[in-house]
Amino acid sequence: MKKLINAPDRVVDEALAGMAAAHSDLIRVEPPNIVVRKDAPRRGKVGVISGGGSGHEPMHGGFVGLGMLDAACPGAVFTSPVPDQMQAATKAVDGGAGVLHIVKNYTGDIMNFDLAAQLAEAEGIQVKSVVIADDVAVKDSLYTAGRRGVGGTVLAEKIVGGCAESGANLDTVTAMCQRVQDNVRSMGMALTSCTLPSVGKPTFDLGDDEMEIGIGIHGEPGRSRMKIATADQIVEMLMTPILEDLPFKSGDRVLAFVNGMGGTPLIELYVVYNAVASMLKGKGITVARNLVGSYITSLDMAGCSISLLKLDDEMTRFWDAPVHTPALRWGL
Amino acid sequence: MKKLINAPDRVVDEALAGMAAAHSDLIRVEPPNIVVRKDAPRRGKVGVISGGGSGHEPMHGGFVGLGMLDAACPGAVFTSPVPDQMQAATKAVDGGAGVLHIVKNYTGDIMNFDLAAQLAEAEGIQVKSVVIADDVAVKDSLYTAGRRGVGGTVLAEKIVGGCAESGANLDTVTAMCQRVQDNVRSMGMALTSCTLPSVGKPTFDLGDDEMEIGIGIHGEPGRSRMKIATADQIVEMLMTPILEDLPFKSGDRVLAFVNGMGGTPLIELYVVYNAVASMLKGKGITVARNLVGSYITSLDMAGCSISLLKLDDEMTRFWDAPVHTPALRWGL
Amino acid sequence: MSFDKSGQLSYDDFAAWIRRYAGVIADNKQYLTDLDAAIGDADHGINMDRGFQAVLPKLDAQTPGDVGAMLKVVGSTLISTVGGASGPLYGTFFLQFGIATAGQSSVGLEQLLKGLDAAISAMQRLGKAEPGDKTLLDALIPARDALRRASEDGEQPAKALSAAVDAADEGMRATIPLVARKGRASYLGDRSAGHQDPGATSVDLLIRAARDQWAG
Amino acid sequence: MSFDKSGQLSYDDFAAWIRRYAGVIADNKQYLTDLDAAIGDADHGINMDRGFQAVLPKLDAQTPGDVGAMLKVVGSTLISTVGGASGPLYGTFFLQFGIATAGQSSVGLEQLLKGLDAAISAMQRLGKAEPGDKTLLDALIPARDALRRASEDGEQPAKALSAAVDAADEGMRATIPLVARKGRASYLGDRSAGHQDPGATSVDLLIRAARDQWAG
Ligand SMILES: Nc1ncnc2c1ncn2[C@@H]1O[C@H](COP(=O)(O)OP(=O)(O)O)[C@@H](O)[C@H]1O
Ligand SMILES: Nc1ncnc2c1ncn2[C@@H]1O[C@H](COP(=O)(O)OP(=O)(O)O)[C@@H](O)[C@H]1O
Ligand SMILES: [Mg+2]
Ligand SMILES: [Mg+2]
Ligand SMILES: [Mg+2]
Ligand SMILES: [Mg+2]
Repeated sequence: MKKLINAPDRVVDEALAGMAAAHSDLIRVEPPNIVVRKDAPRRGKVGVISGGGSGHEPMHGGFVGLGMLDAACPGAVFTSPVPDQMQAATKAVDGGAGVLHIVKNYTGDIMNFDLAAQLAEAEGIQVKSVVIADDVAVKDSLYTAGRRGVGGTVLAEKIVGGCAESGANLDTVTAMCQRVQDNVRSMGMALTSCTLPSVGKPTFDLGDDEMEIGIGIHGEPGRSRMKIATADQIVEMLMTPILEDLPFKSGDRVLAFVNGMGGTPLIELYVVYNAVASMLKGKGITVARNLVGSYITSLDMAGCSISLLKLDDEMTRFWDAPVHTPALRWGL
Repeated sequence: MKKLINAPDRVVDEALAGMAAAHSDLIRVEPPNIVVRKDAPRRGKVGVISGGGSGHEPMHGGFVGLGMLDAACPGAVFTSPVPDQMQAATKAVDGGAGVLHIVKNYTGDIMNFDLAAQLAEAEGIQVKSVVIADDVAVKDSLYTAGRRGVGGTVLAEKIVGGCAESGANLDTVTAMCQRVQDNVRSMGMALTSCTLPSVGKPTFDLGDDEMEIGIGIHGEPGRSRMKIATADQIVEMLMTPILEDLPFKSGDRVLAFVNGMGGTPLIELYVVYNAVASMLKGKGITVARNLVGSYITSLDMAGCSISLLKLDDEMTRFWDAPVHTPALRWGL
Repeated sequence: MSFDKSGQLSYDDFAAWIRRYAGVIADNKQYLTDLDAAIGDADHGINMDRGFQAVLPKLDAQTPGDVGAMLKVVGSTLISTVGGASGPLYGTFFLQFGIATAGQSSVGLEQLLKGLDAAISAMQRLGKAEPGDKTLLDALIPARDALRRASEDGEQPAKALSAAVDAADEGMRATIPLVARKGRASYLGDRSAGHQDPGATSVDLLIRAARDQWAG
Repeated sequence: MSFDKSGQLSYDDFAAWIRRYAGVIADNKQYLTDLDAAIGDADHGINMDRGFQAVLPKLDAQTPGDVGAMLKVVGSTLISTVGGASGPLYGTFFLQFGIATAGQSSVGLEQLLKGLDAAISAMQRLGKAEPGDKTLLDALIPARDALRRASEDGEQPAKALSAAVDAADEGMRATIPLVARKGRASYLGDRSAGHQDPGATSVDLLIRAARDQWAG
C-alpha cells in the first residue's frame, strides 16, 4: 500500500487536524470528530449538516462554511459516522430554526442519522432529513436499499446551503433539498480500485486493460466490468442512463458536474468534460453551470463520475450564491 | 495504461477544449494553443504569462484570469511549449505596459522562452523574464542547468498576478517575481511513477514498498530511492533541506504549500499538512498563509511536494488580493 | 458448562461471552473484511473490531450484577463507535437485549428468547430488512427459531444452543446464492449472488461464541 | 554516392538526407524515448518525431533549388513544433546551417563545415553547454572535428563522412560515464552516470543518415 499516512487508524484524525490547521478561519473540529462552521450556531438560520464515511474528501468537511454546510460528520474511512456525531453537530449548529440532515442513501448512513435525529428531537431540536439517492447505476426498487447517494450530494449541499443562508425556513430548505434530489442523476466508473488504509490492498482487482462501470464511491463493485474504452465511449456509457432516467430533454438547462475519484488528474477530467459538453450540445441541452474537479472521491481510486442536475431559476440562484468553504469558494 | 483519454496525441487539445468549455467566462483558447484571459489585453496593465509542458494541470492554464496570469502556453505533455506560443501569448496580452514571462527553470523552457522574447521584442513589445528555480532537491551550481522550477511557480504566479493587477509597472512586477523566487524553496517525492499517454507505461519502476525522494514534476528520477516511510518521516525528509536552504528561521512568517502530484487524494494531503504545520510550529515559524491541494501535478503520479515561501507584508497583500481563475478563486 | 442447575446464566457468563466474541472478531477481522470486499466496502471486520475493542474497557469498568445494564452498555458503545450498517444493528441488538433483561442478575433460556425477540424486531424496524434479503437476519432469525424449538421441545440448554449454531450456520451459508436486497450488497444486483453475507457470518460467530462459552 | 565529381551535394541530396532522417527517427522513436526515460522525461523520441513529421510536408511543398532556404524551413519548422530542449537546439542547427548555405544550389565539404561551425556555435550560445556536459554536443562536435580533419587531410567525402560517423559514435558512447551538467539529466547528479545521452544518440543518427544517404 502506498499512501502518505502515518498509521491506518490515525488517517481520519490527522487529516481532520490538518484541515483544521489549514482552514482555521472557516471551520473548527470538535469532539466527537465533527467539523463545524467557525461561527456556528447562527441565530435564526436553519442549520444544514451532512456526514458520511471518510475517504471522500473534500466531501463533506471541505464543504463546511458560509453558504454551504454548517457542520459535517466524518466517519471512519468508508463507514457511516455514529449517531453521537450527528447529534453533536445538530446541537452545535442549531440556531433555533431547526436543522436539516442531508443523508446519502446508504443503509448505515440512514440508520445512524435516524438514531441521531431521534436523539436530537428528544432534546427539542427540530430535525428534517432528505435522502440523496442519485446513482442511476443502481436499479431503484421499493424492495431494495435503493440508489446510492453520490455526486448529486455536492450539488445539493451547495444549493441548499445557499437557500439556508438566504434566511429560508426549515420547510423551505428541506423542500429545496428534495428538489435537487428529484432533479439530479449521476453515474460513475473506475479505472482502478481504491485501497483502504486499514486493508492495505485494493478492494477489487481490475485487469490492466479493464474498467468497472457503474461503480459507487466505496470500492463497491459496479454494474459491469469491461475492456477499457476511450473517454468518449465512457462518457456515452455514463451519460446515456443518466439522460434517460430523469429524462433530460432538449431545451433543458443543466448543471454538468464531472468529478474525479481521487486518483485521476485534472487533465483527464477536462478531456471527459469536453466529451460531456459536446454530447449535451448535440442533444440540445444547455449547460448553464458546470463543475469540474475531484469533489466526492473514493480514496485513491482512478476514475470519474458524471452528474447532471436539471436547473430552474431558483436552484441556479442558490448555486451562484456566495460560498466560502475549504473546497468551494466564490462570490467572496 | 489506464487513462480517461481518447488518444495520446489528442489529450492536450481535448483537455484545452474542455477547459475552454468549462470556463468560457474566464478564458479563451486560441491558436497556436494558448490560454488567454477573456478580457486580454488590458490597456496599461503589465501582462503576465507563463507556460510549460502539459501534464501539470491546473498549472498553468488553470491560473489564467483576473489577478493571476494573462495567458498560459501549454506544450505537449512534459515538453516545453514552442516559441510561437509565447510570442502569440505575449502579443495577445500586451496592453502597452510590457509583458513578464515567468519561466520555470528547464533547459527547454528557458530556450523556447528566450527565442520567443527575441521575436516579441523584435515586434516592439517590452519583455522581461524571471526564472523560477526553487527545487532544493537539485544541487545548485554555476556549471549546471541549476534547480528546477516547481511549486514556487504557483505562488509566484498568484503574487505577481496580484501585483500586476494593482497597476504596478513592468520593473516592479518583475522585481516582485524575483522576490518570490528568492524566498521560496520546494521539494517533492513520489510514491508511484507517472505514465505519459504517449509512452503508455510508467516512466520509472518503483517497488511496491519504495518511494522516490527529490522528484521533479516530469517523472525524472529523484535524489534517492528508499523504502516507503510514514507521512511524518517524509515531511521531515522534505522539510529539512527546504528549511536549511534559505534558511528559514524562528520568527519567520511563511506561506506553506502542500501540493498533490495528481494521483494522491486530498485526505492524504491533509495528513501531510498536519505534519508540516506541527513541524513549523515546533520551530517557531508562523504559517501566515497556506495552500493545500493538487495545483502543480505530474500526470497521475502519486506523491506530494512541499513549498515554503518566506512572506513579507507586500507579498502577503498580493497573495490575499482577489483572484478569479479556473483553479484559484477568492475575493470575488 | 455455564448453565446452573436451574438453567440460568450469570452476569459473568454474559461478560465472558462478550469478551470471547471480542476475541473471535479480532481473529476474524480480516476474514469478515474480505467477505465484505466481495460485495460491500471491505470494512465489516474492521467495524466490528473497532466496536468490540471499545466495548472491552467498558466491560471492565462495569460493576458486575445487572446483566441487562451491562448489555445496554455494550449496545450503546457499539452504536457510538462502530458506525456503518453494523453499528446501529448490533448496537440495537445488545441495547434491546439489555432492556429485555434489565435488572436481572441471571438469565435463563426463556428470557434469552425474549431478549432475542425484542432485539430482532427492533433491528427489523431500523433496517427494514426481511428474511431472505441477504443480511445478518438470515443467520440470526433461524438461530433464534431453532433455540425456541429446542427449548419448547424441552432440550437441555447446551443442546438448544447447538441447534441454534447449526441453524445459524445453515442460514449463513444459505445467504450465498441470494441476491441482496438490503445493504451495500444490493447495489450489485445479481452480481451479489455467489457470496456469503459478511453480517450473517459475524452473527454466526456470535451464536457460536455463546455456545462455546456457555456449553463448550 | 551523392557527391558529384567536384565533391558537391545537390538540393535533392539534402532533401533526401532530411527525409531519411525523418524515417530513422520514426524507427527509433521508442529507443530514444527509452533512453530519455532513464535520465530525462521520456519524450526525446516523441519530440523529434513530432518535429520531423511536421517537416516532411513542408519539404514536399518546397520549390527545389536553394539548399539554404530549405534548411531554414526545416529549422523553423522544428522550432515551431518540437518544443522541449531538442526543439530550439535542432531548430537552431538547421536554421544556422541554412543561413550559412543560403542561396546555394550545391554544397561541398567546405560549406558543410562552415554550416556546422555556425550551427554549433549558435547552439552553444543558446544552450550554454560545453563539451563533456553530456549533451548532444558530445556527438556533434567530435563529428564536425573529424570531418574537418579528414577534409584537411584531403580525404574523399565518403571517407570523411565515415570518419565523422565514427567520431559521433565514439562521442555518443563517451556520454555514458559522464555526469550531466546540462539538461534534465543534470537534476540526477551522479545518478546520471551510466546512461547514454538521448540527444547525443539522435545526433549520431543524424550523422549516420548523412553518411548512409550520401556515401552509402
Ligand atoms: N438493512 C439491513 N438490515 C439488516 N442487516 C443489514 C442491513 N444492511 C446491511 N446489513 C448487514 O450489515 C452488513 C455490513 O456491515 P458493515 O460492512 O459493517 O457496514 P457497511 O455496509 O455500512 O459498510 C451486511 O453484510 C449485512 O449483513
Ligand atoms: N543545454 C543544452 N545544450 C545542448 N544540448 C542539450 C542541452 N540540454 C539538453 N540537451 C540535449 O537535449 C536532450 C533532451 O531532449 P528532449 O528530451 O527532446 O528535451 P527535454 O529535455 O526538454 O525533454 C538531451 O539528451 C541533451 O542531449
Ligand atoms: Mg462501510
Ligand atoms: Mg520534455
Ligand atoms: Mg461494509
Ligand atoms: Mg526529454
